[in-house]
Amino acid sequence: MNGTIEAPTIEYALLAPLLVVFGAAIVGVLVEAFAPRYLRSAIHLPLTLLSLAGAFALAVWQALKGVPTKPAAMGAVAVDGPALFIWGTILILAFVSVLLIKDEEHFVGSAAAVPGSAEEEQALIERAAHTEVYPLLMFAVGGMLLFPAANDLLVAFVALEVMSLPLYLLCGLARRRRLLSQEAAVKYFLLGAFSSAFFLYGTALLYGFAGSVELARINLALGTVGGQDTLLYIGAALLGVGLLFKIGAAPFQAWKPDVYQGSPTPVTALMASGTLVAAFGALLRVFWVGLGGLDWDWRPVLYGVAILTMVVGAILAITQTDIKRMLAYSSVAHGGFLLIGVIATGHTQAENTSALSGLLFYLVAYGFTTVGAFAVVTMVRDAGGEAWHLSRWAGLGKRSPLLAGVFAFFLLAFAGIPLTSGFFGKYAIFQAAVDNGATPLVIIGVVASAVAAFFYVRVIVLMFFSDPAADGPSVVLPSRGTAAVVGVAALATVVLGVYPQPVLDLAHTAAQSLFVR
Amino acid sequence: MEPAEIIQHSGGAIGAAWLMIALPLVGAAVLLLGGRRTDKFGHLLGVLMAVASFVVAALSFAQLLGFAPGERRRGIELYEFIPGLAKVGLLVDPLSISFCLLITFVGSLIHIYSIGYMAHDPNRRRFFAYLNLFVAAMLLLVLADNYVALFVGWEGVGLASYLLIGFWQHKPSAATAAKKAFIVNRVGDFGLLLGIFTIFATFHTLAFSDVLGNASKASSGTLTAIGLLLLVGACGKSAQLPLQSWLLDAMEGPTPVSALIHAATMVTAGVYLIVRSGPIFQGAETAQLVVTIVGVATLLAGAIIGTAKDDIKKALAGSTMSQIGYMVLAAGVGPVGYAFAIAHLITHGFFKADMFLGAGSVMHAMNDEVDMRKYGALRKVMPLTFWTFLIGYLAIIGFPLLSGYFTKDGIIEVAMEHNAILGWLAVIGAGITGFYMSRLVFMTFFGAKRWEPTAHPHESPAVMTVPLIVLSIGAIVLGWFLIMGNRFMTFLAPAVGAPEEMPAFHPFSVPGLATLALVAIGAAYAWMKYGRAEVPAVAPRGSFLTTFARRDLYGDALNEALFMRPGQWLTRLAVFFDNRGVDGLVNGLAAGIGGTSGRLRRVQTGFVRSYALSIFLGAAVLAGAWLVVGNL
Amino acid sequence: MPWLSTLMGVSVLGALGVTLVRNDKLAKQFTLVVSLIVLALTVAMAVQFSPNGDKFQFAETYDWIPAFGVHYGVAVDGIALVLILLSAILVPIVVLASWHDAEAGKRSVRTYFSLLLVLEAMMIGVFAATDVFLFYVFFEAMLIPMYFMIGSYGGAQRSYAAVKFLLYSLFGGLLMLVAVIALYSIAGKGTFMFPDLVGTIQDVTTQKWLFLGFFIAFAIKAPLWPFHTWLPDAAAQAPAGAAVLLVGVLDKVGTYGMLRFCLELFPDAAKFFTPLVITLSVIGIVYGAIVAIGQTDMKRLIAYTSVSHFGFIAMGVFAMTTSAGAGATLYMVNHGFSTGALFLIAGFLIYRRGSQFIADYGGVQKVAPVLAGTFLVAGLSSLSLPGLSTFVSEFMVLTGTYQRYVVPAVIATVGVILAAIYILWMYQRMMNGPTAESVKSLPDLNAREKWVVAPLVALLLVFGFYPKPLLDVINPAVKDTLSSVSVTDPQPAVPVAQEGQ
Amino acid sequence: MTTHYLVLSALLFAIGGVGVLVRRNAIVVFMCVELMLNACNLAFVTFARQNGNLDGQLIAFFVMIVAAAEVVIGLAIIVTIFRTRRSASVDDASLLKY
Repeated sequence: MNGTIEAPTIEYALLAPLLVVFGAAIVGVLVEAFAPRYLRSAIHLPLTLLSLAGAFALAVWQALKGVPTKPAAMGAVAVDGPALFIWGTILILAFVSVLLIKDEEHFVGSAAAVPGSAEEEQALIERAAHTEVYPLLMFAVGGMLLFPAANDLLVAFVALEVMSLPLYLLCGLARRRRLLSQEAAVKYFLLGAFSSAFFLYGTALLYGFAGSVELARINLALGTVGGQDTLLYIGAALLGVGLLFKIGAAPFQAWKPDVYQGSPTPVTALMASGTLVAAFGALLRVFWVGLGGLDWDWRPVLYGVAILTMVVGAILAITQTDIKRMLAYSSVAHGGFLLIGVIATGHTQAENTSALSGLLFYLVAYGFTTVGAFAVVTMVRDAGGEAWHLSRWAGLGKRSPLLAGVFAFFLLAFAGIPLTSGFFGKYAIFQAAVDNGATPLVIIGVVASAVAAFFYVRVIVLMFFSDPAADGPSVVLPSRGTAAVVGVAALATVVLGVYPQPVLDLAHTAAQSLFVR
Repeated sequence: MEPAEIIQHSGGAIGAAWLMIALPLVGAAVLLLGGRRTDKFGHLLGVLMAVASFVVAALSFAQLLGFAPGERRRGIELYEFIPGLAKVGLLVDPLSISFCLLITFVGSLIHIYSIGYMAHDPNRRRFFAYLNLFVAAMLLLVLADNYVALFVGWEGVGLASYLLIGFWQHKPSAATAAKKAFIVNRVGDFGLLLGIFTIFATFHTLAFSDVLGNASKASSGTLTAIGLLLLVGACGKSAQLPLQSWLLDAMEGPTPVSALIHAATMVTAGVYLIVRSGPIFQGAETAQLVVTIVGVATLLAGAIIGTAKDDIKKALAGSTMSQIGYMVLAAGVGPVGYAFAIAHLITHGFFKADMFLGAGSVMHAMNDEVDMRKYGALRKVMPLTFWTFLIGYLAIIGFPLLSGYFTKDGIIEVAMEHNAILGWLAVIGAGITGFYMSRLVFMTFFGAKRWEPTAHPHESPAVMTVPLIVLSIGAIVLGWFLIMGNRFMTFLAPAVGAPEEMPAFHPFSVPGLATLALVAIGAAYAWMKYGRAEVPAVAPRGSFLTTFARRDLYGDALNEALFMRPGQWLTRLAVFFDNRGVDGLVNGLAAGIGGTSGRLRRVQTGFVRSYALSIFLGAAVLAGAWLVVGNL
Repeated sequence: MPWLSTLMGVSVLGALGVTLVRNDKLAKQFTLVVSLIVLALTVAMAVQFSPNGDKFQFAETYDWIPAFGVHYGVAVDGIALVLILLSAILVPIVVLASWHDAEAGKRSVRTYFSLLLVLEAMMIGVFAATDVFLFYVFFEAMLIPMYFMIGSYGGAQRSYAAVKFLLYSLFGGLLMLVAVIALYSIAGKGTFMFPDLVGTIQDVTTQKWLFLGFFIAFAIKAPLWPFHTWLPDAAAQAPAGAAVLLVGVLDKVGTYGMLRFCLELFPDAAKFFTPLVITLSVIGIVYGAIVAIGQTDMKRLIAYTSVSHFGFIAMGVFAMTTSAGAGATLYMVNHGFSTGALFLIAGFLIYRRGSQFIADYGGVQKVAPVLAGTFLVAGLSSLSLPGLSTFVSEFMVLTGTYQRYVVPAVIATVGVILAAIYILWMYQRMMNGPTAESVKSLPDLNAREKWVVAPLVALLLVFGFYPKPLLDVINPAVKDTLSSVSVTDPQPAVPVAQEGQ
Repeated sequence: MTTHYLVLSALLFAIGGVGVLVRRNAIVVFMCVELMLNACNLAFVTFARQNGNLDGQLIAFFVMIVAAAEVVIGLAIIVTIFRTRRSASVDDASLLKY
């Protein structure tokens, strides 16, 4: 404490992907500020896509260059195997989602205008568009990248907010059904803020316990510090609340259906894929790096949460009548399956590797499929915009067999039918779980997925086995972007379902260099 | 004296014995697959095949006689049927060859007869196809050298019988009768199958040579079990109590069928089975006793039923039952009885076929009227039919020097030796036979005309009468020929064994005379009641006993009460249980989950504050749980 | 030459090809040709199979997913071979039979036939798989094409039936998945290859759990009482062709799995559970038959007869004697032919009259003798009349079972009587008696339909009198299986010196 | 005696939490969330004192910034929905349910 503060060392090379994304976001803001309206989207789109691609390239280069073994930026950010893998995943998914978003059709002309009011008309007439969407999205993505890489709880908190705040806004920007959209935004915002408060308080308590917010230090303290267990336990629990909220685990899943339903579908797609991946990355890091020594305590707790999540997700989805809500509940259920993977992390290197790689693979597989599914949802429209109500999907198989076929394929992947990516995802996680003696959990998971299969199958029945309604929705000719999204997603689902080996290897190597402590 | 060893044989007519089966089989195949194309010559082909296989049988017989008695059991390897379970081969020995001769000879005659009888039936071709099929199956049954092949033939004749009983399938009664026959037979097969399983479990082989040769080594308990199970099979096929009920309904079939299958050949398969499996029964006292009892019971039951039937064919069917009862009785007695059983079987084959065809000829004349009360005084109109029928009649009641006299009395004799009670019961049976057969003859050929106005009886064409004549000749001479000097017993001995000293034939024994007396009485009573007296056009209500007999001793009623109704009830119950119970459980589970979901989703009220509450409580629970777990 | 992969490849390519053909008639002919090619190849392969050679022949093994120890491993032993043969024979027949089925509900004809070919590939794969995981993959994936065939081309209740079928089987499959995973990690061999896994699980309790995992899946598939209720719905709603493949082949995967996996992987557990399984089978035999008697819908009736027959097969498998095992395997094949014939002819009737209720028929024999005749033959094969191949298998199963379990065998034999009742009663109600008005104008079988039925009847007859070719292939495989379960046939009470029997 | 501060912060956090549950007005609900954040800040500072390092105090600043950002976003959202619905009651926004 001699008053001199030495400048922190920052490994810019390691953080390059992050910096690129955030940089692009800021540039985007500047574009909003200075570029003329008619130019903006023309600038934004390439900017966004290129920066995402660039970031991805950098991440790959990083991985090729050899995964570093000590955290960067004074231990604030850990760019290790899993982090890089997750980065790659998120960047691709984000890229794909951008292709969806590019279809401005989804977003309101001027969010400030009251629905049905004159100025909205006006906005529509002059084809106003919220090009802010792009910078917002970039910020969100940046947060997603930072969140799983955050090596201390403060950074984690900041990343959490950076990721969430733009999303809150994006939720409210739907062009159609604006009431729902805005409601979704409010709900997401209030609940998000609420839960992040819990996260923060948990951080505080852990800080009080360990005297530091660095995960590694906390883990160290677990062994040494004594007598303050209550502090520790409550802190860990509240921290857990924040994280579990983001992945939508029961009993913190309530927001998911509402938000997924209300938000513009492309945003939903991003949340359902990117946010989930990021949140799981963070969850793993916190629980594995920060509370690794405490696993005897958190494993049983997560056990319960996982079971609850799978059951609630599967059961509630059965009676849904809104396609997006149904997908939301299905993503809750999948969150439960993923939690099995978290629980399956064990003590030996091998166990962790298998569990971790399984988890990572599942995230990739699920991410692609879910983006694809939502992309299909954007294409099925009638007068009132996207046709969400399932009854409107009746007989789609006759109207446009190809699209219905692809969607059915995605659903089968969700259900985990062999020769789809979903199957291997489930398999990898179940395998790991059985290896680490979590067989009962697996059995419950299996039963849950049997129940879940029901509502996926139900949609297929609607699309193929029942006759189309007279005024049924029409399938819009997809914009090039959307078509590409669906194509990529379908391709990924097939390839990962038939020959998952390469991705598995990738995940394996990523998982081998465990989270750096 | 024990049965002789089986000698593997090849060459000669016996070597080609399989042709006996193959020829009619080919005939059937051609006629069935050929379809309408073969309509023109179908019947001729059928006859040809039957006759051809008779020729083969005769030649084989001749060749067999060429061997010394001890070498008259010839086995012919055919091919491996079920690897590890059974090879298929033929066994040509005195027993099987006698059957072959009977089947092919009577069979051929009936084929010929059918040309005339079925002349006007559009489906005559199919009829001949089925007849050929039957002949083939029946020959396989008797020629098989193991139990599996025997069973194949066994079921084959069952099938043929099913097809032929139901030949006029558009008549519901015929269809039902056919189905009934098959199912009741299946009950018998159930026993036979179990018998075969037991045999295999005991000996790990099903070949007659191995099984029967080593039967003595098996425990008497096992043998009894096998014996009884085989008996069940025999009862089914030979319409013995308690599986007799199908035979009377089987008369729905065309008359030649009744003559060939339900009188001369198929129904005697049970007797064949028992005789063939002799060594097993000889090792099982109890089984033998049961066999004899069944025989006697059936012979009485059949006779009683015969007394009350007005349907000429049913009356004859009753007598068939009863006559087979005699055979079974004899077969149950053991080696002494075997010869008589088979001899009676053969003679019966002749005279009963003769009478059935005669009845057919009558029906043919009276445009398919079967009610004897509408007959009468036909002897003038159709003399040939009458005389041949008369011979058959005299043969069956055992009129001295006709074949029935020798064979049936022979059976009564041995039965008497074996067990007096059974013997006397058999005698009584003979008496009743005398009554009901006379009744039948008087009602049909004597007395006043009671014809329907539309009826214009006439003698049948030669193609039908010639077989009658041939058969009646057989009915006259065969008995004497077979029994005198124990000719048949000695011939059969190598196949089935024989008692040490041959029984001498003495015509004037007490039972013999008693039989004659009773038969005479029965005939006389019949004369008074149906010959002299007027026969009412409609049957009088009659005493309880009469109804008892008319209703087939309530056999059907019993089956219905015991099996059919409970069965139907059980079926309904099972179906209900399956839909409501098993399937209900499955659907109920699904519905349950759905319901839970429906209720649970109400928790999602849509109020953000309730969500916040769930988070809040969730956090509390989480922390609590963690504390609990942590402090464990 | 990689026979098995070729077989599957041809079918898959064919399936793709069909979707490309623009005109329906062409598509049908194309499908027929493809399926015939597959049949020819299969026969060519079968001819080269040497019964007393190594257990598994035509083996191909490549790594598929090393991370999971999963291989693409295919090969056949006698058991698998005959079942593949069965599938290859049935498919062309079904194609020919369902020539017009798909046109009923203005749905894509081409899709139907390409699904057929996809299904064929998977059927071959599931029997040929020597890698447990691969087996599982096919086991589950097979459901999908069948699901669509029932759901899109079936009768009035089709979607209910299809969903029930899919979920029921899926549930079983998922339980099996757990067992598969556990098998892998407990065996700890790092591979899913079946031969390497045999005998790795020693602990009996573990065996029991894993056995149950596999067995329930197979019992649902087979289906065994009380898991059977999906079958009548599915079979009754499916188009005749699909029903044939469903009951004739797909369900065999269940019994095949019992014989191949339940027995060889978990011998001790298998022995432990034998009483249970035998009981279930016997119940199934009698129960299925009785319920069949009470049916008013002919397709449901046939389905229930199959429940009864599957009881026989399962009993034969678990009786663990050579003749019972071989009989059960042979039964799988014969049952395919006989039920196939029944379903197809019933299908022809329904196509003509437009109703599958027995009560709507009567006296058909008079107007359509050939149809009635073939139907009778098929029926007789279903009641296993000697001279038809089904008899041989049923006889072997019962004889074999009787050697070890007398009482069950006796009860099972009652099924012989019941079979006569349900078949003949149905036949009488439909074909005999005065001809019903509604069927007065019913045409008899046309040439195409005759070509459908003829091969089946021929096969039933030929193997009825000369089953040796099949049994020579099956017997060694079964003996091998039983020896790996280490059971030996019971000895006769009276040993007979016999030559070669 | 830092315990009191901790108790206070716990109290504030609890009050904030309960406030979120009981108040209808979106603005107030949001304020309660802010209150919770500040409770956290108090805790951080206290612990910083307790542990004798500055991290806590540092974090408090971060939190303030984040909170500020949150306010910006939050108010924006709340105002839009208020303008649409003419009501700031969170209970009115309950179209999305079940």
